Amino acid sequence: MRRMVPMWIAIIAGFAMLLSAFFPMTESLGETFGDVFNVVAAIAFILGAGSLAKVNLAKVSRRDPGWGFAVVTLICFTITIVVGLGKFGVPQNPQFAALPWSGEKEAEGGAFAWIYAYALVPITATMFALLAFYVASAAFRAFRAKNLEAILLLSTAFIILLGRTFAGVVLTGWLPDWASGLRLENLSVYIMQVFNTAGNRAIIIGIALGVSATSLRILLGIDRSWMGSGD
Amino acid sequence: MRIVATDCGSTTTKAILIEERDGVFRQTFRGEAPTTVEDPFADVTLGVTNAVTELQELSGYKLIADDGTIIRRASVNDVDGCDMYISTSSAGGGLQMMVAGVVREMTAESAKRAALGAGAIVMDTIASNDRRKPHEQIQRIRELRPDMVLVSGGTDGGDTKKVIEIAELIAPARPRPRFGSEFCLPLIFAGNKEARTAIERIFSGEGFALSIVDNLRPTLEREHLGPARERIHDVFLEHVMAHAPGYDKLMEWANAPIMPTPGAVGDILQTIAKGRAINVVGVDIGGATTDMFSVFGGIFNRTVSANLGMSYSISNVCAEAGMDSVLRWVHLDMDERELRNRVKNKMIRPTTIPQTLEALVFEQAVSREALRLAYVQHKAFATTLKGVQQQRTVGDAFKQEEAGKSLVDNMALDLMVASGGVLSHAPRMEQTALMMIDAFEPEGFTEIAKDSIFMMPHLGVLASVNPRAAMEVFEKDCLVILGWCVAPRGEVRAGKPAFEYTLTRGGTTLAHGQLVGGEMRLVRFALGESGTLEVRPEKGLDMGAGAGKPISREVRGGSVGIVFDARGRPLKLPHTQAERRACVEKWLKSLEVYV
Amino acid sequence: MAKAYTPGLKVTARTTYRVRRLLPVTGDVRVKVGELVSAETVVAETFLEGDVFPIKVAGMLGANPNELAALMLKRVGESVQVGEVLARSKGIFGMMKTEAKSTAAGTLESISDSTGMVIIRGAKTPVQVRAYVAGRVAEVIAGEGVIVETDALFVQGIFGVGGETWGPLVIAVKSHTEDLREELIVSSMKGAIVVGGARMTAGGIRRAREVGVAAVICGGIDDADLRDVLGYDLGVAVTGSEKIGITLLVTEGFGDIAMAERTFQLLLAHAGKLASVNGATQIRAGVMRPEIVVALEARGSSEIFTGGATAGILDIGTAVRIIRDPYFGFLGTVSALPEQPAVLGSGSKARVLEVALESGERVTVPRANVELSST
Amino acid sequence: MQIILSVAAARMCAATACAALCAPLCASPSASPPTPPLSVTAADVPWDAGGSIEISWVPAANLGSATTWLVERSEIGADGTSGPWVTVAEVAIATTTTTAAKLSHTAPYWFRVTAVGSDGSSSPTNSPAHTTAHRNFFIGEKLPLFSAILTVCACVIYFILAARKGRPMKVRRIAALEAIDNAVGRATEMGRPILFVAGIQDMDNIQTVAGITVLGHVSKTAAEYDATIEVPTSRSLVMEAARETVQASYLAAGRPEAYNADLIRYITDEQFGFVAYVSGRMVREKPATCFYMGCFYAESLILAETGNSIGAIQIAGTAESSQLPFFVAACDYTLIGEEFMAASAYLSGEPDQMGSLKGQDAGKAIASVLIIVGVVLATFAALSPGGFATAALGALRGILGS
Repeated sequence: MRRMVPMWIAIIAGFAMLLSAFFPMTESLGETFGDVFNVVAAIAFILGAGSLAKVNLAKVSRRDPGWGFAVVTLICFTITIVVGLGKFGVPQNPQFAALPWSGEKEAEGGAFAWIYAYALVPITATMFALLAFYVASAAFRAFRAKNLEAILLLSTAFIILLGRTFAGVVLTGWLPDWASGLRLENLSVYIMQVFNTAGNRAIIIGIALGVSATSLRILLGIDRSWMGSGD
Repeated sequence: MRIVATDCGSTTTKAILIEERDGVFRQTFRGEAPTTVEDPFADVTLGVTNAVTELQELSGYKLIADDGTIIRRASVNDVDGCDMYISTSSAGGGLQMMVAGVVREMTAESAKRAALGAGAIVMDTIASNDRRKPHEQIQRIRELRPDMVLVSGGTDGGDTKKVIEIAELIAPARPRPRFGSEFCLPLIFAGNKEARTAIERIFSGEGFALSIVDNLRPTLEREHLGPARERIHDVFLEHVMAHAPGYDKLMEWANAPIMPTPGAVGDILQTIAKGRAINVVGVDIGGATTDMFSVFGGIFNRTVSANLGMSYSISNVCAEAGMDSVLRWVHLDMDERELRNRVKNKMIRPTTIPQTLEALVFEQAVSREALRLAYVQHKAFATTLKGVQQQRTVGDAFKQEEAGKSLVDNMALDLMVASGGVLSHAPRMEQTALMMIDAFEPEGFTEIAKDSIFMMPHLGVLASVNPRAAMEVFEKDCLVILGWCVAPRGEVRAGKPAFEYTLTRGGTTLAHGQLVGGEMRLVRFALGESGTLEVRPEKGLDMGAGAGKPISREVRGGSVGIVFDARGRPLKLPHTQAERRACVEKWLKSLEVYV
Repeated sequence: MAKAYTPGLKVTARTTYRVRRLLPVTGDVRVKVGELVSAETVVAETFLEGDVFPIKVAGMLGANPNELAALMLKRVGESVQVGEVLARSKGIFGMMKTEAKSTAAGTLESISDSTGMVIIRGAKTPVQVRAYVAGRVAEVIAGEGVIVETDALFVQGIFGVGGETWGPLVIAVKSHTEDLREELIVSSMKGAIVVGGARMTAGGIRRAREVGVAAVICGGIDDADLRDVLGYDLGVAVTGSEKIGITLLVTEGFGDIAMAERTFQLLLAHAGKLASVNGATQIRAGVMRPEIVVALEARGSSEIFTGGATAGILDIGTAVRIIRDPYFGFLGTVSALPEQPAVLGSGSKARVLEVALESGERVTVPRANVELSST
Repeated sequence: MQIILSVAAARMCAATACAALCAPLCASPSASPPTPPLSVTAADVPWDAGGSIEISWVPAANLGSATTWLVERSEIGADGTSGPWVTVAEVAIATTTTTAAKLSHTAPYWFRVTAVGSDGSSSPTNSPAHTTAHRNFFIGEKLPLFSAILTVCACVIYFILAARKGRPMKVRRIAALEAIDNAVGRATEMGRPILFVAGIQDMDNIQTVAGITVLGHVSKTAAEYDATIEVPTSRSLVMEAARETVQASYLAAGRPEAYNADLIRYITDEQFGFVAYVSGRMVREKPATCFYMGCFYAESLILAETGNSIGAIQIAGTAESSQLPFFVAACDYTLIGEEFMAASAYLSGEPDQMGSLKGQDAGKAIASVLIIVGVVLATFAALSPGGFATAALGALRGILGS
């Protein structure tokens, strides 16, 4: 029972979504299920917040190492909720000027928008910036000319890298026009357009087939492992 | 130099005499007598004295004193006595151990490797993921009566919780040792060093004799079995042997520590593999169990297939392999119901020997399956370490290799050593060779030898005190070279050319020919001869140099010769019974197996 | 060497049979030396230490193992019932407490602060050892058990399954060559030790189990029938602990084979008497063969037998049984013991002997393939 | 398939560009005012969802100064002719048809067309055409996709049935999945936790579902080994799904008491906030094993590199082709695209599921054949335009619906 109900929900919703893509009269059905998903996701959000609060409160309660951070998390969590729900500093929506709290919580000038713009965005950008460092470190470790494949990959990468910089233009600019295809910048474009695209599409076709087969398995109720392994 | 060596087996005690003559060590005489470890004698030295007495009668030297002890001579010029006495023992069922670790495939497996390598029989392996509930594990521990327990688990600085958990299961279960009720059960801890204090606390005063050695898996990337193996040997002598009847005396007699028989066999094979820089597989097929040893790339592994044997366990071999698998090697008409009853009769009367050719053919068919199954188990156990981090580069994007690959590679295998009744007592050497080839499916060039009189245990101990003597005797007297198996890896097409061979010596061609798929051929190449064998395989077939590439190699002659095997690898037999019989009969005929 | 040791099975009309009846762990012996006991008399009894049930309490509470001691509601040594609360967590600021309940009953034996495991020791289980044969207590081994001695008809079988049992000896067949067929088993044989002649048929075994026969003794059994009875193919001959509700014992081997006539006549002579049967077989180092013991009134015997493997000396004129095909099961006497090894049909060289079969024919067989037919 | 599409697209672009260039040339440069079209017809687009109507008109012989057509619609009023008029499209003068989309299929629409010139507009068509868009049973242009899906499904079902009948299904080994036991064992021996990240998308993404499926297997192994598994999630719904799955796994492994829901926790929906938490956790707790199974974007490399720096065994799987190189470079094992999708079937080992993988392969074979045929035809068509190859290529393109 515990497994049958979710399985059937998945099967029915899945088929509805599939049908609505091809059969116009079932379109609304697809939309309905889409809405249902959003509602469920929204309710689940309460569980998510609950989990967050519980884990951090427990940490504080047990005085686990680093519990101070949990306190900071909880404080920030509370502030953001209060600020967001209370719409502090949010200007009135000019369309519904008469109604209190009619402004959007994200509206420019509100406290929530301030948190977003002056706390979240810079922090996010910092994290994102780390990526540059990681790309370098990963490339440094992974690109070792160990075997034939690696050498091929390495040289291709080298061409692309040079072709995308001025160095490429400078290095191979002397090539006559009839051999312009061999100029690094052109070579890199060619590699990206032909080899890369072809390879990428092969992967995409495989993925597409994989997605359809996976979906079909779920729709036919053959694959129930998403509900937990075992029977 | 005169050395007396004995091996106290569970039924017979075998003694050999090794003498240095003209600077070369040779094995000269042998004798045997029933082992006397059980009632009514209950003193192992009686059997030893009897066996050595036989040596004395044969050699003419006086070796046994009037009080039954072995005489040592004062100088090498004395006629009587010997200079050294060494012994191995597997009497009373050998050394039986229980091992434990955290993860079955990791520390528990390393612990098992350590125990098996030391020559023990592993009764059970307890691990946190052995799919048994804790109370089931406890039940099992209580049922077992091991001689010794080896506990491992956790890398150094790694898991302590589960190691201690396992210790906490073993302690209240209080396994009782086999011998003596007041005897403390020896327990060796070779796990996470951070768990040592807790382990000491758990096993203090609980009837355990705890000893702690270095972690046998300090990191997952490294296995360090030496200290654990040595401690097993020590404990075997101090605790287990001391409680077996007569062993206190035997230990006094011996000049080197008494080793468990399989441990000694492992040692000699390791010595040989290292000395000649080759990969070796050795097998000892017994009545109840089959011991398999391998050294690949210098890494030694041993497995004991507990219920694969030719007498006590013959029925189990048939049950495990299936009668169909056994009968596929048989070219004669046999009634299955009759055979099943015969198998059971052999099981309950294990000492009988086949009298008719038919019975021999059947028994040898069973032995192929026993060996094959034991080899499968061995391959699964002899692996690279599991749980190792893989450092990837872009070059690995296409093949992501797994950890835990089998070390056993039939193409890299150089020498197979056969021992045990059914192999070493086969009426014709060709039978031994074919049984080994059928069961192991060697690829490329593989030399096949048999242990003439099961001398390997003696030589293993000898290797620890006099490696030169051990090596010389091993090469000259222990091994009987049967010859070579030359077989390509890959699928052959029946009737289509498979490979060509040319055997030359100093420019003269001794033999030349071509084999087609599914064919076997024997080229006699007598013992003592040597030559160069060149083989040119067809496309898709590999003889060791790569698919389709020719290869040549020095070969020695043997009592069988060179067996060319173009049946392909993996070996496939025809599906229908009639075709299969015809095939098997053809092979038997071309190798002159049963004449 | 004109003589050789050869194994054989003991079949004897009268011997002094001594049997050790020991407890698995130390306990109390209930009888005294010289006391007469019946097969069912409890001679010793003890309690086996209870089973151990580990419970991972810290894990159940989501607590660290080192906090466990403070959270335990039960102390070491206290008795615990299934479902009883063992420990309770502190929760988050005193709220949302979780409890760990015991999944086993027994005594709390230990609490581990490194693994968070609590060990509960179940109740002790009583173990009783009975006399197995009617006789006299010859010796008491303090705390361990006794040795019971009796004059007995003693027959060793070659193979059996099932454990110890006893009951009146009933002969179901007319001759030692007759198979034990289904219709020969009648309901009055409930609880009896039924002796058949040659092979015990599948039908016979089935009927015997239906009727409730304690044990069946025959000359042979078919491998396929044994597999049906056990439900699996027996791989290694270590038996005795099967739970099949009946003890089966064969005196000769597998297949169509008649019981040795002497064995049959001995059993026939004691029909109706109380016999003890043990099917336990162990063919390893320390051989154990199944046995049939019929206690006789004491008359004193020169020979004392304690079970285990037997062996005798082979000489010209010795009665032997051939135990390997192609002459499997044939009986005869040794007519020649050639000194030199001979080449067998299989091509092997082995020491052989010549047997004059009952039919008068003389055959040559390897020495390893005969056993003494009765001693 | 994609290659053919791009070739086709390039050719079409060229054609339209040509037309656009030609249009001003074709139009008469006379100064006469634009002439309205002679007649307008509106027809429902067949085989659609009912949201579009195709409008076509017949231009007058002399267009005057008209340079574009203005197509308008109206729906209010009894006859709809009175407006208000809403622009549907403004199209080049060479065109005579257009399609009005996003319409309702419940009421009729009226359409009128006006010729617009540089010097002003003509009067609209005097009799606006009207029709109602019909919602059809099936969307015609999705037929190729639909038949492709049906074909793949048919293959999959066929092989599932074959597998049920006992036909042996051999699936190549996937090292990454075989390594799960190893990876979990490593964490157990080292006494460290296992980290499982199921991507940063919600449960409506099939990759997340596939990730949760793998989680089911990993957590069952973890339960058997008695290892700790932590699952930080970036969506609440994923957290719930993961909890259900892991709990079921612990139950199946016979260790329900070892399940701890608090180890499967929601962190934040914010991409980099999530990354910050996870990588921070990695550095502090040093998990011995990390799994990344799901939909990943920029965070893939941050996570994988952090994991690599702490010496963890890492197993990744994603269908985001742009993130695959990062995972391949930084992880021990990577499930590439379809392998990831096949993981659940592979892990289950059930014949049914294995059969579905075979069916997928059949689909791949069909795609390969189409690619080869298309490439060959396109090559020939390029070498000798207008020949048989061109026609065949056109036909193939027609069948594939592009």
